[in-house]
Amino acid sequence: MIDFSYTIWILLIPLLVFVVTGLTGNRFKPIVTGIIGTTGLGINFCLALFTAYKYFFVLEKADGAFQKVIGISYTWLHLTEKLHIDIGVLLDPISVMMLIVITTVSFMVHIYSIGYMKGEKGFARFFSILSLFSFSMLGLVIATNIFQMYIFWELVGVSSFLLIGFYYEKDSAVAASKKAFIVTRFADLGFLIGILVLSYTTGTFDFITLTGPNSPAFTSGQGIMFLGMSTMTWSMLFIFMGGAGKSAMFPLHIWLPDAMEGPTPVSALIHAATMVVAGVYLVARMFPIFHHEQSALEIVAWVGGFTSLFAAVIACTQYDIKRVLAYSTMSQIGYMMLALGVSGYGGEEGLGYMASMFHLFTHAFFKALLFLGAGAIIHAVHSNYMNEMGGLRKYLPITHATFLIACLAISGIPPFAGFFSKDEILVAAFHHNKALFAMEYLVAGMTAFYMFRLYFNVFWGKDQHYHHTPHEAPVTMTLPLIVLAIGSTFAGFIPFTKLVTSDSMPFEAHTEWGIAIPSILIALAGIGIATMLYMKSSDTSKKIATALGGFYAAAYNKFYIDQVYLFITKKILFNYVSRPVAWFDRHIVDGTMNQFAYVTNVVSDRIKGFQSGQLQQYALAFISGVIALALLFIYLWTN
Amino acid sequence: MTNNQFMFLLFSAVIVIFSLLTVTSRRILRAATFLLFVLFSTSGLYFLLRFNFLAAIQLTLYAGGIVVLIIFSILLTSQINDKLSIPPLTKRIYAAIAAVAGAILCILTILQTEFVQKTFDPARVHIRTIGEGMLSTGKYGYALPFEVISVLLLAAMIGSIILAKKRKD
Amino acid sequence: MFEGVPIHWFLVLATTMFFIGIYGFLVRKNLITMLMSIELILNSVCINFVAFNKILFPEHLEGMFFTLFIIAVAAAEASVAIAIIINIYRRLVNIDVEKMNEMKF
Amino acid sequence: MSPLLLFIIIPVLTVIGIFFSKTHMQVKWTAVVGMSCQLFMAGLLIYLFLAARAAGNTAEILFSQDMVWYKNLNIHFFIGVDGVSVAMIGLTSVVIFAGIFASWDVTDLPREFFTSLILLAAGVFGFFISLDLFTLFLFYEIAVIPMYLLIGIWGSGPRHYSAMKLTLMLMGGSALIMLGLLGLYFNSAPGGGPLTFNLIQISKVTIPMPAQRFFFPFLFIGFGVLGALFPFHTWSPDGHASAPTAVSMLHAGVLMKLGGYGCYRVAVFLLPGAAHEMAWIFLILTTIGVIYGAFGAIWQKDLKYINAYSSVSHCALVLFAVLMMNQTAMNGAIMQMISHGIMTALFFALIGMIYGRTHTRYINEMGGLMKVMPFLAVAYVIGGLASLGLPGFSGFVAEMTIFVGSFQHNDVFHRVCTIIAASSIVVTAVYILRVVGILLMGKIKNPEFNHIIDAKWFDRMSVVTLILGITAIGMAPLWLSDMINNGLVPVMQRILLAGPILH
Repeated sequence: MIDFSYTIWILLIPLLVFVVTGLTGNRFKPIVTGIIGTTGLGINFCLALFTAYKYFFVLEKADGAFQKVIGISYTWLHLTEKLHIDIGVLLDPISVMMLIVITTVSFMVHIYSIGYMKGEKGFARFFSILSLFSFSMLGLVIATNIFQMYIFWELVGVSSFLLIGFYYEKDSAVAASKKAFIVTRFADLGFLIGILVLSYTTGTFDFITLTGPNSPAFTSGQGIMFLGMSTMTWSMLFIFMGGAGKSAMFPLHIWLPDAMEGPTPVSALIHAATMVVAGVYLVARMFPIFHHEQSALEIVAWVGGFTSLFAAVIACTQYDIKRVLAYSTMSQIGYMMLALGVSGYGGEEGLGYMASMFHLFTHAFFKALLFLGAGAIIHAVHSNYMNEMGGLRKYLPITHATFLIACLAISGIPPFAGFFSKDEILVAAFHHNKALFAMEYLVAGMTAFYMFRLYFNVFWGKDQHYHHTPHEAPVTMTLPLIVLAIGSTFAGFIPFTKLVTSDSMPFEAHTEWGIAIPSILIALAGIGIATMLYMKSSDTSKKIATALGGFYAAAYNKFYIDQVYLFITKKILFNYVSRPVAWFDRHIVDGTMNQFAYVTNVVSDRIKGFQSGQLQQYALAFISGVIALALLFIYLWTN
Repeated sequence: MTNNQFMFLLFSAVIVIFSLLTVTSRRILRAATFLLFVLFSTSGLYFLLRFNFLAAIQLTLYAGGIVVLIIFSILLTSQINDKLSIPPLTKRIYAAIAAVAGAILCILTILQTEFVQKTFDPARVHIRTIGEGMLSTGKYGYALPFEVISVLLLAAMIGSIILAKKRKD
Repeated sequence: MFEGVPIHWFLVLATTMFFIGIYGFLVRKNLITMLMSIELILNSVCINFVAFNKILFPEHLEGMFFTLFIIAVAAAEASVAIAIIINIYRRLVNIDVEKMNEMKF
Repeated sequence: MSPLLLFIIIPVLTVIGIFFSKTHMQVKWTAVVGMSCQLFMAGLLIYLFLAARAAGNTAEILFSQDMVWYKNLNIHFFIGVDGVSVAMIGLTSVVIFAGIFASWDVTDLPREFFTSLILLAAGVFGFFISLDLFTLFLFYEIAVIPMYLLIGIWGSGPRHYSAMKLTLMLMGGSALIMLGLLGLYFNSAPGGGPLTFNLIQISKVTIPMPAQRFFFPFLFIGFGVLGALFPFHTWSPDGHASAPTAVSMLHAGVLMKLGGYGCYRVAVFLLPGAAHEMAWIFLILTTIGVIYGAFGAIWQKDLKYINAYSSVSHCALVLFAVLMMNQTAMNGAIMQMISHGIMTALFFALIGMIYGRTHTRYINEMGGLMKVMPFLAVAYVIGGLASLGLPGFSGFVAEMTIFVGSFQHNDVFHRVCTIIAASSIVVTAVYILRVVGILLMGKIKNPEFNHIIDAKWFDRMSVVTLILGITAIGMAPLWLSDMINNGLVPVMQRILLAGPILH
């Protein structure tokens, strides 16, 4: 056995950095904080690589499969006799893979931010929270049990909240941060209920027990039906609700586009590469149980598929480049969810699982790259809107090149990373469900279309009237772009089937060209249409938009989902629940209490009247009393 | 109708009529005068019952002392021509109800009760008997109450002097 | 029996007088008239005592003695009451019982 | 002599010291010294307790002392602690310590103010160490009465109304408690023998069911009034809104815990049979309370009202967990009391400080405070996050323990209640973030706020103490949870004896 106990430092380093930079605050020069944060993440990045090396290549396999290793574990809290929360490190293929993804992207984003955030007022705060985020995200992926995951899940949510609301003087940022937190919090409630049901039924939080071959989840809680589904199915659905919230699945996606109010590096790190895939990771983590509950898995597949289509449609209509990317992220995560949903368990059957993880991995690179590139563009032109851009390829050569690579990767053009992972997903979908498969073909085409729409709009076309000539970003910003571009180019060649599979058993992969070639063609078609429409400025696109009429307007307005939510929260919850409750409390409950006091007052006032000081009234009362008593004792009460 | 019956009814009529006038008259001095008549009649009843000493006391002390005192105080505190205001009707009604109800109750009870009445002893009570009774300490002797009453009178005298005295401030 | 006058007559008379006194006490506002009502009440009690003594228990003189004492007490009471009334008059310039309610509540 | 006596003696000495102090400064420093001793003593007590337990001392009650006080009625002065009371004493000392610093700028009659404040604390300490029902009640009253003066004299807004309302409602509760206690007393020896107020002794006998049924509501509602049991919670918003800062802190932080503690220690512990039977009624009430307080808080505009409603919600959760009557949930209840105590004290301290600077408590009149008072703003955010149950702070530990515990009941009623109560965490997030968003973020609405000075040293002292408290518990809850569990053992045994635990 190899001692993995050092892995706890992967958690502790960012935590320490957070505490130190958080407490010292603005006492140092901002750059010092930035360097501390970046160094910390750098060390973490090395640690993650080292761990991955040791895990995949040094650690002996058991029966040909990668083992699940508990690096270190502490008991944090005893709940019941059986249930206790541990804080520890669990290493298995997906968690190690996630470690690499997170530390790489986070490290790159740290470096990038030194350049991007230069001169911002909250520089130290930014890096401090970034460390908190890294800490939470790492804690989430290496969780040994579902409760640890929930703990870090919440922490991830709050760091996301803090980062989205980074520009706290901007009302839209504040609103977006609130929205993100509350929507995910609502989803987390589902997650929590799921955990409660699961832990009660199985008597454990532990992932190794839960997802092992003899998981209590397979046996207990099956017979008990509630509304036609077994307890375990319900629990999985609730847990998926949590995952759907974090991963911005329809209908809990509304926070993600707004989350783009945060600084762009944050969008790259949190809202593209790491946090939003937490939901996918969660489903993957619980996959054996999901697989056992086929009806839950079916829902995962359909939610994922629908979201990918839905988001792709919206992405085609947006003008804010970060929003286009946000919807593209949603769409890609939908892909991952779908892949999980159509996956079987073990060996070739688990192709979808592998594909999902693979896509998660490659997506992290090219989507982070896209966001960072978008950041560089925004940095250069101080605008988010693509109709205020054009012809930038002359001014931003490095950004242009890397951005193009990323666009090709996401569109699924070989040999870039996206092609391989997307292809595997399509294969898995093809074998499972033809309808979903067809849908994904469509989405692949749309993805290529909207990415290149973005690309051409920004880098080609006519120059706009910029306030000052756009210039290439500093090296701290271009370096991460280059690194990630290299990743996006070559990540596809990593033999994922050998490393990350549903049952940790490697299997041979082979590209099904019968599916791959049409998908490439579709992507090329999408690119072609985009080229026709947007390479030269023309108004054909506007004509098409007008022709589509109502549908275009609906898509442009994100199908009015926000309005529906706003209606439910602002109108119904605030006006028809909260306000009546407040009123009820003031007037009915408190009113009753005040009424008691009032009645007491009135009664006492009346009684006070008896003590009027009027001697004759007293005498009258006395005499009447005497008479009454006499009457009573002499005439009435005579045995 | 015997003599006594006649006398009794006469006195009672005087008593009742003047009592009523006492409590209803609007001129306070007249009320005092009517009270005097009531007290006279009462002493008449005592005479009728052969309690001559008591009747004399009643005349001197009550009629002579207290009523005079009352008249003095009336003269001190109000004008002769002042008329007392008529009390509110509700007040009168309530008071009348209480009084009439009480009276009816008592009278009914009285009439229903059988008393063992002794034959009348027409002898007057000798003043000596009274004196002895007042000062003896045995059974039917009233030395103690007598002393207590004398102290009470003293206390009342001192008390009223102090109360009625003008304060220096 | 006192030569045709049964005790009931006396008692009824006393009761009537008593309640007339009560009535006076309840309705009169002037303190002195209230004092006079009290004298009526005391008197009616005296009549009762005397009648009981003479007609029911003529062998002893208890009723008479009590009446004597009542008269003495009444005298004391009247003197004190009038002292108080005069004192009140000095302070309030009237002796209306309804105005004297400072001790209420 | 038991070391516990010091917890009453030190406040009394402090009060005497304050009496002889001459200047404002002397008064404050006397109070600081006294309460620092108290804090130190509390730390020492926790250490001694854990050491004694580690050394294998398994007595139900440690450091006990028993003195006959009034022989005819068998009233004793009987004190002692178990794990739960030690935890509550720790809470009280932290809150009162912070409270002294939070009321550093009281200039009106400081001597009287601090005297009342410390008397109140003495009452609370006495309550937590008492094991004789009579002394328990006595200290309860000692804690409640100074409240009237503190709010009525040093309060703000409609203070007379609030003080009167608060005192009357709590006195109403006291009346019920007294009836209940008398009921316990007269049923304390069903097999004959001398009647007793001794809590431990009563816990060893089985009180006849009819008596249990009759007296349980008295005790539970009586203590529940103080624990903000719906619908008897309305004194809380008004009372808190009018009370001065330190009083709000102490009141919400500690005094309301007397209610929860009483429900647990007296009502459920001594009358477990009736508790089993009637739990459902009160469970419905507390579930309503949890969600209702949270919704009520959304609509409020006054900072103190928001926090008061939030307290209603959180305290209802305490009673909710007590009524679940299993070890995990009860443990959660105690932890929630401690967590909420510190948290809400932090909130009220911060609200007081913000009010002292902006002279308004209406959130709509403020905005962008993050810019001008970063320390207080960050502390407020921390408090808010703790309040909505973020991991790393005590609230999360407590709430999760409660939810896991109450989910151990395997029937639809309890589960539905649990899920409804759990959904309050979302609503809590809504109102907390709403306040944070309006109050701290955005642009500064009033130009006068640009001249605001951030927290002074005494403000920082108070805030930092409380934040340390919540984070310490939130990061390493195990020792606290184990200590409480230790104290819960006899309670659970008695509950198990009384009826089948619903699994």
